Amino acid sequence: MTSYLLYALAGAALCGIGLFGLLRLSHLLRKLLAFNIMGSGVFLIMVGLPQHQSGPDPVPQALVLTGIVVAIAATALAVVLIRRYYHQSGMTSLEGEAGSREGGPL
Amino acid sequence: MTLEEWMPVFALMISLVASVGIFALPETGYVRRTSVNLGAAVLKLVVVIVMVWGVFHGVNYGVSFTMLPGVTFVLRADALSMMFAGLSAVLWLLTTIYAVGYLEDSPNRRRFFGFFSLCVASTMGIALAGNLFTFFLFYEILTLSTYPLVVHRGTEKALRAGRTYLIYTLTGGAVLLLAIAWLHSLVGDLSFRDGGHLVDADPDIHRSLILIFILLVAGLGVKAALFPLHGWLPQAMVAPAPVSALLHAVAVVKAGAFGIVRVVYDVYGVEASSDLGLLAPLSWLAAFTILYASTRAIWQVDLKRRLAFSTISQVSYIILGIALAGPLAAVGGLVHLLHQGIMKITLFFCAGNYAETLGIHRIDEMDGAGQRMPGTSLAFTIGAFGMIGAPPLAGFITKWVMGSGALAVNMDWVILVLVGSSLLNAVYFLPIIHRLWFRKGKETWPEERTWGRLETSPWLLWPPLLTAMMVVVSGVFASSQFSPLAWAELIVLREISE
Amino acid sequence: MTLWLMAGLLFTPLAWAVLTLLTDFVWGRRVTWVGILVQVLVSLGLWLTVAQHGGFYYDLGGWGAPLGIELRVDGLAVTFVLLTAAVASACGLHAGVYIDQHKPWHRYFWPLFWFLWSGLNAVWLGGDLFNLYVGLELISLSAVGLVALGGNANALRASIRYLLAALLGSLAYLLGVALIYGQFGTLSIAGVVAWLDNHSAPAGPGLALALMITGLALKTALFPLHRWLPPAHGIAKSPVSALLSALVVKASFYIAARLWLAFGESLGSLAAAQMVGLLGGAAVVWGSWLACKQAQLKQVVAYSSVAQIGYLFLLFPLTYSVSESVSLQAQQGITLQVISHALAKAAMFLAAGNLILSVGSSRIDALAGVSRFLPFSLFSFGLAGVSLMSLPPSGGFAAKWLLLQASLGSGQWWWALVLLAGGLLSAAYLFRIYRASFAENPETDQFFHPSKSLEIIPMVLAVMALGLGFVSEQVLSVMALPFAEEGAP
Amino acid sequence: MTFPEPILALVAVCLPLLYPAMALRSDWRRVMRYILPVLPLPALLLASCGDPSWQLELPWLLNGGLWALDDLRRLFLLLTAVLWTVAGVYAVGYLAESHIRRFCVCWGLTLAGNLGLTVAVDIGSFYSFFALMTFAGYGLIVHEGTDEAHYAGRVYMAMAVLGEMSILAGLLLAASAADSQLLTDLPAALAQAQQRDLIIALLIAGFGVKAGLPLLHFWLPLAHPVAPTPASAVLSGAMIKAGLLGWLVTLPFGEIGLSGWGALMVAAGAVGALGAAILGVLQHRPKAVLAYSSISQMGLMVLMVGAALADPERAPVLFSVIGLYALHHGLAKGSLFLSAGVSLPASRMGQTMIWILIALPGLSLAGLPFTSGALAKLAMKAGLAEDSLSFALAGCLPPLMTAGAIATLLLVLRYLWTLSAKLETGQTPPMLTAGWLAAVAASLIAFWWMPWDLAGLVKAPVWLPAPYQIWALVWPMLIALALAGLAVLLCRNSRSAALGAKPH
Repeated sequence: MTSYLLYALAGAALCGIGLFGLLRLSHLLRKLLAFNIMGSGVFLIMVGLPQHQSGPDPVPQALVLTGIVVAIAATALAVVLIRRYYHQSGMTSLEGEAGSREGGPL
Repeated sequence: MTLEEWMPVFALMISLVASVGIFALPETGYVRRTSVNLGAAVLKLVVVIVMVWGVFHGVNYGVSFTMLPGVTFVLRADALSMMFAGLSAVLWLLTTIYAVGYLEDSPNRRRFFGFFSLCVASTMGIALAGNLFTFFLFYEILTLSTYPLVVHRGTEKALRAGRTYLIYTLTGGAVLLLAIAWLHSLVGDLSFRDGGHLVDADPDIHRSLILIFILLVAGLGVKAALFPLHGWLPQAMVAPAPVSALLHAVAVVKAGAFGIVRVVYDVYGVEASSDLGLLAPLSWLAAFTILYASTRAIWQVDLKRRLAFSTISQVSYIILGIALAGPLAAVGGLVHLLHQGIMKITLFFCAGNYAETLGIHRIDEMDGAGQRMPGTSLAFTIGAFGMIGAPPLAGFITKWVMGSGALAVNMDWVILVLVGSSLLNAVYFLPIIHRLWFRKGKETWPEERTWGRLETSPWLLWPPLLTAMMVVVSGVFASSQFSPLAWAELIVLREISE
Repeated sequence: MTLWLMAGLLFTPLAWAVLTLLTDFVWGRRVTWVGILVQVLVSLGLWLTVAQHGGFYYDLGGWGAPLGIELRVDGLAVTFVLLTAAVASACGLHAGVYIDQHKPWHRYFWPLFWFLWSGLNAVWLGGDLFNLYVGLELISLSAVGLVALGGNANALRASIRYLLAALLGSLAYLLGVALIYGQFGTLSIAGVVAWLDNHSAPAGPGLALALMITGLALKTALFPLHRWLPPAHGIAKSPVSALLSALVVKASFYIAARLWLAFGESLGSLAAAQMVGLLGGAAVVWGSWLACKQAQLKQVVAYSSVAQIGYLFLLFPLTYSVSESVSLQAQQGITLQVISHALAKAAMFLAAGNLILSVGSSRIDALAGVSRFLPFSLFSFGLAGVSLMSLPPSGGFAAKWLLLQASLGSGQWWWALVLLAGGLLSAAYLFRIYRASFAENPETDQFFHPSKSLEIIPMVLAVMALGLGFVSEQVLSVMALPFAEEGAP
Repeated sequence: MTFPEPILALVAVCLPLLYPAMALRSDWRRVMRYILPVLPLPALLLASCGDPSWQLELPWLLNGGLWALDDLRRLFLLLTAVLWTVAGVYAVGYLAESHIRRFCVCWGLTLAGNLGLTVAVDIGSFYSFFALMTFAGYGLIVHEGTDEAHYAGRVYMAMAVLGEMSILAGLLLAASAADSQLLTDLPAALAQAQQRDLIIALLIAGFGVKAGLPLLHFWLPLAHPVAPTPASAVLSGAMIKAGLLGWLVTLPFGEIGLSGWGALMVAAGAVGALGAAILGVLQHRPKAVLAYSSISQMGLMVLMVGAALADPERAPVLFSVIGLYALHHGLAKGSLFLSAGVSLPASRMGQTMIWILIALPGLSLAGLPFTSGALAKLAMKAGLAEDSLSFALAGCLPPLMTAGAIATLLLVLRYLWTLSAKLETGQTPPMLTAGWLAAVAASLIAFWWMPWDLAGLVKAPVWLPAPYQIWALVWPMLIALALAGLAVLLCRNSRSAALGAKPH
């Protein structure tokens, strides 16, 4: 029982790190990596938390597989966009944009 | 659907379809547009006349369907609505004729006439609305469809006026909506009914009813230009003359007054409203507005502004008559709905003629205009005397009936108000008439246009003459059948009989 | 019959997405026309079926939950499917003419468009939390792609910001899903509700609900998490912005609403409900205020989306621990608001696109005199505006009326004030635009006239938004009880 | 007579009412002026040979109309018709080309109002015609267009509007008190109304503006001199009397004795009769003098009104006296005003002729025996004889009347004096002369065939006063003559003194 909880806690920790990175880091690739770390944290919780007396639950595994696929797709898209953005503007971060009151990733 | 159900829909749709058609036509299709306009106006007049006849003989026109859970969309023709509908139908025809002449070779005519018809359609809807919800529906459409007319000129001044207009009317609309929704959540969907609904409302909602009434009056009072809420009206004067004519005589201002009549008579009911102690303050407010606006009018040098203030004061007669809570006074108020309409539209037509033909906008430019434009000036004189309440014109009938009604319910102070307002009216109208006829005119006018032998284009000349004739006729033949007075008496009779 | 309909509904978009991947822009357009036709017919058919026989659950390929995909086809879902069909096809047709076919990367518009559509359908019909997640991701990614189609640095910046926000949101949601599953051992909403009905509510899942709703709120751009939206919607091409504002944000809200209505009573709290409502109200005021400040036409429209989204979140306080009828009114009101805002905002973005196209500048004060030269588009813009200002007889007004009733009926009168203030503020920023367009200044007399089809499409949408007010009773009756959990075949 | 009076009445009112429509065709202006004298003819016919007991129901009119004629109204109608006819004839010769259409329109409307209010019995149409007369009369006053005229017009308008308003308020209150729309029901109702005094005050003030009641009279001396001569003739001949008629038909005569109001009116009348005389003799313009004379004459009539108010029993008698006096004064004053426009012929003979004709109506005003004036004065004496009157001020009425007679003659002499300074020899337009002569004839001769009746007030045949009456008539005139002579002497001396003082 505690081991599962351990998984979950580790996942939670990863999530926290990822979240921190996503919000704080300015370099886009780092943001992306932070996102991936966060994602794996979530997956960890997903497989870790739901355990029953009847041993490991198969459903989360399937779900996590799907989740990983989605995450990969998202990462790929993000990388494409970032590269193109770098080519266009020569910048690797969203900061320093002019004439807009928006700041930060949100 | 039977014919009884179709008639109100017709009355509503005619001008709606007309406006769509006008929008569909190209800007250059002058003849087609005009024919659509006039054709629709005439057709509508016929329909309305038929309905008036039917209502007089007790036919119930009406149609309704559920629009939202617990809310129905009701079109219904009773005597009161036919009074308003008839007014707008008649004046729409005249104003259309006038506008065709007025806007000759000016840009954006398609837009103008399209929204114009839309505005009339919503007025018709207001007249035929069978419950507060439907009323509000058309009330807001009216607000929207008049905005393009107010800013039609596109000048900075016009745009500013339009802004003020919107700030006032939309806020008023919001307040009104709140009140209606609140009332709806309190007592459900209230269709207008002679005698009202709230006579026997249970006492513990009385406080909220009073509050709602205040909100309703505030919301409607914006359009009716009751005292603190009248600021938009004088500014809206920048609109072209036909617009201000219709705005003042029929559409916007009357919509507000009409709404208040509906609320007092057909929603709350006279007994209920007076039991709640709502009518006396309303009458005081109306009386104050009458005197205040007339006093303000004296110092206006711009003709249309002066007329605007006169409108503010005149419309409050209607409210005053209703608020006096006596049948005779109510007749006076209701009949003024028509009388003020024809008198004021006459005055605005004339003001438009002076502006269009001679370029006159200020009162001190009007010296001797009577020699140059006798027909217009004649109409103006009649309208002005009507406003003063000089017998035997329409205004006198109003004052007389309302005065007698006030005395009948022992409110003698109203006589003071009537006399005072007549005095003030005389103070600001007689000098104009003096200038028109008895001052020596200058040789040159600000910007004169000539139409050969005629003083101005016949499109512009006939509408004011006709309305002026109505002013005389509806005054002199007041006691005949189908006179405005008789119709108002019919309305009150039906209201009371409930 | 139903089988075919469902199949058509779910797989034509995917198929067309793949198909259009292989073609260039022009061919993609031609193919898309066929696909749009199919989609519209299918959606209509499904809607009629449900309207006649009521909703049902549908196991995709016979596989049941949890591993299979279980679809929940009720009145509300099919209504939104139909709405999607209407708006998306309008945007597709408009885009086919509007988007410049000579830029090579524009050919990706079509596949992204179709992926978006399939994702939307998946979300409307999805019955369990994880499939909803997948649909959501599908939507987000294709939406980001669409925004990025602009190609220049600003578009990319906006799209990247959008992407990061969306990813963060969906991760939060996924975390919530994980917790829910850990707690209840099921992913189907119905299952969870059933569990909650015969057990007493545990403490933990409150956090899960909070996480999910926060994530979804971030995706829906609820104040103060709205900052990614205006640049994205403002910079994208008009048809894209229309799709985004009209449908994409609604998808995530739809899920949030369903979660709240399913679990809110048992897992939520009054404070939370009022809190969300408060944020919604703040969004209404703040968004409108910023909209008044914008100088760019599309920025105004985008910020108005932020404000309008604020209304939607009034659902939370208005359905928490209130009488059945009030809650029903609130739900109906919100549904109408979603629909009318979708139609109106799509119309508005498309019309704005036409205006910008014709005056050649996206600034508001460049619109002077456009009322004379492009009255038709301006008129559709105005009609859409009527619905956004929630003035009668538009659907927006019907929604506002119901919400007013709900807020007064539940004694939470302050939401009524928010509604009224919101209406006035929206009037403020919209009439700024009309004012500019009514102004007459002779020096700008060069106007490009877009093709008729470009002008007609927004008009159709606007008229639909306007007419919704008159038929709202019928619409509501079809989606019998909105968000009804029960409705088993 | 066998012709239908109601139709005739309708024609009589509508002809001048519709006549202004001619002005719409600009090329009819030539014709318009020649129609002026025709306008009052139907009314003249109606008043002179129509049998007065007819009624005309107009249920559709305003609040339900009713027109009728009784002896009093008939007298006023006659006066109005005659005066407007002769003035119309006069105007044909008098008018200049400028603004002729405007003048004709105002003339027609004023006439219509003046005729209408005499036959109207329902409140609505009475008040309508009264207002019509008031407002249209403005056009006659300011016709000349001089600044003076405009000033007079402004004063007139201001006071007229105030008057209209108080009439409106009074009539409203009265009508609701009587709960009727007919004038004939007002007096009885007024007697009981709880706001009686307020109503009476309003009505007296309102009509008083027209009737030139002291302190409400300011417009008269301003308006008469500046108005065209025919206009001022009808103004002070007929329109002033409208105010009087207004009193007579609304106030509660014969219902109750209102000694307070009676005393007030008597006092007002006295002030008017004497004060106006004092102011009048100081005037330099003939028509201004005449205006003041009108005020003072009205003052005498106000005396009688006050007496009638105070003493219900006496009211019927006084009514007929008032009617008679109004008729006499209207005609005489009309011809006097018209005489202000004639110019003397070259021949000495002719001049004396003219002067006699100018002077006679004046003297008749002053009560010269064998004139209508004598009759009126005697009738007034008899009517106000103190033994038959029972109220406070009855005692001081006879001396007042005597003083009034003196004042009258003084004013007339003053008028002749100023006129003699102004008249110059020249060619008078024929129509003008005709109008004036007609007026003189009406006042001196036709008067005796007019349908006034005085139930045994004066011995018949009236135009042959008994000796004691002659003396009663003459001695005030002698005093007046003496005073006038004195005045002439005085100013002669002062002038010669001034000449003497002048260094050579």
